[in-house]
Amino acid sequence: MPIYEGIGTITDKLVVVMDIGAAYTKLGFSGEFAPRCIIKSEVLCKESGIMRNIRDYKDKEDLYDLLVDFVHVLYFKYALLSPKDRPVVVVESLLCPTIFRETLAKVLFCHYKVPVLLVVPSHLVCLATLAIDTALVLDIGFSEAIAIPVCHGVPVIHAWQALPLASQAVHDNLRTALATHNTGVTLSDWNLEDVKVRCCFVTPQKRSIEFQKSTPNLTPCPEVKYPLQGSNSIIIPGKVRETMFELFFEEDNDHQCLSTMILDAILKVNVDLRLQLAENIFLVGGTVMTPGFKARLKEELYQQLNNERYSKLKIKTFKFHSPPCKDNYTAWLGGAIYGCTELLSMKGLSRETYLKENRLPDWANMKDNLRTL
Amino acid sequence: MSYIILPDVVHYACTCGILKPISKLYFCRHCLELRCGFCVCHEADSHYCDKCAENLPSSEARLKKNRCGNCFDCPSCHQQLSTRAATVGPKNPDDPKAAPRKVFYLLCLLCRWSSRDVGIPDQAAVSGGWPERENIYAHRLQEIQDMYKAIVLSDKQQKLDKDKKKQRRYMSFTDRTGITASMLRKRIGWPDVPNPLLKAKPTELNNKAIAKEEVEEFPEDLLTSPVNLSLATTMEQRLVQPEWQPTTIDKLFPIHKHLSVKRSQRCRSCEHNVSKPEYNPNSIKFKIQLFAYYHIPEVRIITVEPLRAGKVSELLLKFSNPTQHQTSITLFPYKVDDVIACEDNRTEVISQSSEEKGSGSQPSSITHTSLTRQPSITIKPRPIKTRVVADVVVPNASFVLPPRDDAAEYDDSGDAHNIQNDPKIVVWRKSNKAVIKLQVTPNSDLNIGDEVTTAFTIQHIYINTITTVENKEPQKCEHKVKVFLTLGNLVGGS
Amino acid sequence: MTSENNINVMPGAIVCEESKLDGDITIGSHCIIHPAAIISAEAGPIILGDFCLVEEQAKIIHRLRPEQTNNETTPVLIIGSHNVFEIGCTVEAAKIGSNNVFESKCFVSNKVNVTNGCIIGAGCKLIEEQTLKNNTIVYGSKCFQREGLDRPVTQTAQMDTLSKMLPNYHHIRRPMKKDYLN
Amino acid sequence: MEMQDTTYDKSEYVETASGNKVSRKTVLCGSQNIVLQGKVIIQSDAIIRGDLANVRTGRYCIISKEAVIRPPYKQFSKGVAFFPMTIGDHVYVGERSAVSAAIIGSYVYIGKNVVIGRRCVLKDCCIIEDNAIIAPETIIPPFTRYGGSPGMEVGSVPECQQDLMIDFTRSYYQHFVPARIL
Repeated sequence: MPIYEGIGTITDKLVVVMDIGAAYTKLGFSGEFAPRCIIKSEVLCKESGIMRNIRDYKDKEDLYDLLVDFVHVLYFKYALLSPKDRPVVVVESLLCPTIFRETLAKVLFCHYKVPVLLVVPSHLVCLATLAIDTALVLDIGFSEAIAIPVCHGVPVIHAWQALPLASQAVHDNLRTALATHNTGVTLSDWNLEDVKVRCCFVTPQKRSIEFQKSTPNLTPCPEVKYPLQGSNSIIIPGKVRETMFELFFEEDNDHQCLSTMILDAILKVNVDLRLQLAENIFLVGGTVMTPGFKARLKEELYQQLNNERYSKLKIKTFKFHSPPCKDNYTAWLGGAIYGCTELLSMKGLSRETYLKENRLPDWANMKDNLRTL
Repeated sequence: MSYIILPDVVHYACTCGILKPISKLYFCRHCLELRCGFCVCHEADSHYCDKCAENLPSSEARLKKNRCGNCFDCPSCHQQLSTRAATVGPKNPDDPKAAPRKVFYLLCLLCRWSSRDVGIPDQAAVSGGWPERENIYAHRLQEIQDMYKAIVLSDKQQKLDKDKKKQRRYMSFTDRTGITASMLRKRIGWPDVPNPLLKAKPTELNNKAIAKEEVEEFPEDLLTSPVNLSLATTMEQRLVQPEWQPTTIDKLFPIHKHLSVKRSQRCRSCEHNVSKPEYNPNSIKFKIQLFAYYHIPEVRIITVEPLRAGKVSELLLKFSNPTQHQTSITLFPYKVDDVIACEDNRTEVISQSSEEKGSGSQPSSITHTSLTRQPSITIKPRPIKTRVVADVVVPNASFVLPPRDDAAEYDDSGDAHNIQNDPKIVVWRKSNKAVIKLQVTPNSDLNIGDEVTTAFTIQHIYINTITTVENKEPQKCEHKVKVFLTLGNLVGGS
Repeated sequence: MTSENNINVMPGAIVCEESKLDGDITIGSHCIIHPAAIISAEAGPIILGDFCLVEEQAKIIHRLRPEQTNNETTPVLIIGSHNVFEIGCTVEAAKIGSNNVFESKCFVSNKVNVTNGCIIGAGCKLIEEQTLKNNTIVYGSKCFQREGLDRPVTQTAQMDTLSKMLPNYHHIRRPMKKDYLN
Repeated sequence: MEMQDTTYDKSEYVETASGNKVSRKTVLCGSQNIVLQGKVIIQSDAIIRGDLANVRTGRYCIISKEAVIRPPYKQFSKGVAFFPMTIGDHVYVGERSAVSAAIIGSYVYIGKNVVIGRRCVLKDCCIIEDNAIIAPETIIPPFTRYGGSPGMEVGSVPECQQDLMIDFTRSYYQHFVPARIL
């Protein structure tokens, strides 16, 4: 270590905060108000030379290798420090697969010799950005949307709702829609995301209803000519631009969609907390940044109240929080706020303990719950 | 010369079980084992800027958030921005003597984005003083952060107090130093002196965010106005500025160039460096360079006869000795169960090294015993998965490779070394290189087009020149390494 | 089509002998054609405007589009002034305005109309039928397009220097005499 | 894999006293301004623009077919100047690459069909992948691997790159032999 480390103005300890999402990873340091970088959660596969998403692992060993490479990039390309010097805060979903969190811990502790690790649940830490402790958090990321109510700083796990209604579903939807309009053109994942980001939006409810009719009485928004690498281009019809996100609001066979997720989650908590949750709805995740999304979700929620299922909720108004940051890194920011508190020294898992126990505490594990009871 | 353009066909098995070309391996002289990028410990050495090649002390790098103060990247295409000069009329146009002023702006030479595109005023100095942007929520977030710090601290304090109480349940209120002030205060019912950090004593969250009924309205103009793709930013353009994530190109601002870091590599078993670069960012020299390429004999395939299942093909291999010492090479057939033997070997090495440290022969860095024991937990050599599908007949005799002689590269005359060659094995030799003829037989159950891989173990004499307290003289040791050759595809059946 | 070469070089232009000019070509005044540049008027005459700079290995080809091949009249490819064709670019565009820059190794097919002030970035391949708006900048392998604030700066200063330097090293194709023009 | 022989037509190449092998089919403009330090190979149809400014290469450089080495220019308020270009030792420039860098260090590998923009600085021991487009004035630090369009850092280079390149260019030179006349 260079000698000037730790002398002078910098006495605060630097803690690495990472939120490894299904599509994008947010990396930064505690005490800062935005991540240093938001990068794709993928690494270059040395054998094949193609980028591989770290969630597309074959088995535990494969995941271990992917994570070793990925964490290496995080540290030596972005964080620019030696992993063994710094504690780490990992923000992760409560529904994160055990194999993933266990392997990540193994990579950090065994391969990178991280001294202390604190794993915080994303739905809970989000609220730190608002300084509140009760809200209904709906996280719409890449692979799924997860709603979990948090009451007085405790996630009500039994009320969780999850549906695969997120970016990936939109991409698949878009791929099929564009294939029917432009035959013979296959779009790369990059193009799909780009079309979604630059051309598509969530249309208001009344237009959506109109679109569902056999002869819609409206003019769709203007179509877009989207060039593909200068060699050819595709037409993105106005209807496609407007309706790609409709699947979020269409009830599936079990009558579930985004709006019902929120209401079902509210239904599952104690009666006296329901109104409070409805007035503290917190939307996080990259997908909620889509133009028109929040307005539409609000319309849909009020619409659902007419439904018999939810009339007993007696909800009059829904209120939404807007975080002091961009929606796609809210969870990371929460982690960064937690990371600069003493929580790290109180609840953090040290390397010695990990090597002794060889496991990570988990809410789903009785062993860990006994301790808190 | 496969390492730059051609596919790698010769792989060496690293101690950790991963196969790599020799150019990507290290050789730890202290453990006498191969190491690779996967099984060494990487450390960040020094921060520098790619563009201006300026070194920054790590504290300054940290202060500047790992970004260079002077260099910028293009927010549109992420290339390096250049500073361009322009002359404008003098400040006072009425004064005929006033010289025209020079002003500077930033320009990307790839996509021609310029700081003028987004209305950043031209600067009078080359280095800029370019306007910096603030996170608009910084104040609010600082408040929240301080609050959480205080809350957690008070939690901790309470817990500590509780623990103390528990401990002292059966303790006397007076100890050797008498009643502490804090205890005394408590006893007489006065409030405890608060920790200055806990002044606010927030037991409940104050300053809460208020939820609103209104959300972002639907932007009606989306429905009518045509989309101009060149005005909307891409995901990449948004995410390089996480705090702002601009959606339109008129909000793209120049990005301070991200720094790079020089890395040194450390052997996990003995904690010695295997690679340490020089401090100067432009230097390509190393303070420590234990690359396998400089220590382990290199094997190259010269030719192989067309491979047929079950038939013998002739294989010509070139061996070269990169060291300054003569070496002798012996080949052994490859055995799968070698892995286990190798593992035993390795653990021995570790226990030896920890003994050494225990006896204090190595006064440097590590005295902590847990550190020396850790490697056995962290790196378990993994079994080599590559399937060997061809047999190689290895010669029984060993052959000698003379030391590398840089001067000989310029000398076209014959060899000075008088080495007795076994013509059955060595077909050609020059300076530190020798060509060996081997017989290879692909397995008879292979199909046409299958890739044929063979393997053998090389044992070479390594002269270790590092001197330890016990050994002042260079030590001779035998080192074994498994080599895998990808010979090409099967062209015919048996 | 023209089988013999008919090259007209206007006064002030510097055309290196080592360039390869085929067909009916008129080169405007103050143009600079570097050695090993290729201008091929295979489908009809090419008229290169004034102050054009054609670097080595650049290819300007007048190529007919399939639907035009049966036409009796051979259209003339008129290239505006102040265009820069950098090393190794291949330009077959049907129409080229003024003040454009074709950077190294770009490819512009005959279905593309290039207006004024455009920059086709290095290595970009424009194949699809399109008209580039004024001051369009094309860059990167994905051929992103953006609109420039201004047209690219003219290279007259460079051409001044070149017109002094090149005659010292190269054989220059002699321009037409002024009186012949009159 | 050991390098295979590259054969050439003996009548096409000139071998100088210092071991340079230069094809007669190249375009070496202003040859008095070109310095080749020895054991340099310049293959057919390569272009070196010594007429614009001095070009100086180190030992064991390989300039492949159709590559263009062109000193960069810079525009000043008073006109344009061409800058001399220096290339270090053991540098390989792939086929059809256009190089307009100001400085190329030693042990640099430049792939095929690459564009190196004006006034780039390539430090020692870097690799430019095939088809990469490097924007003008880019500085490429040691031990980095650049690729793509626009060129970005895509990886790192083995630490023993120096010796790999020495070995590569030397064996290339040794295996660059005249074709045997049958």
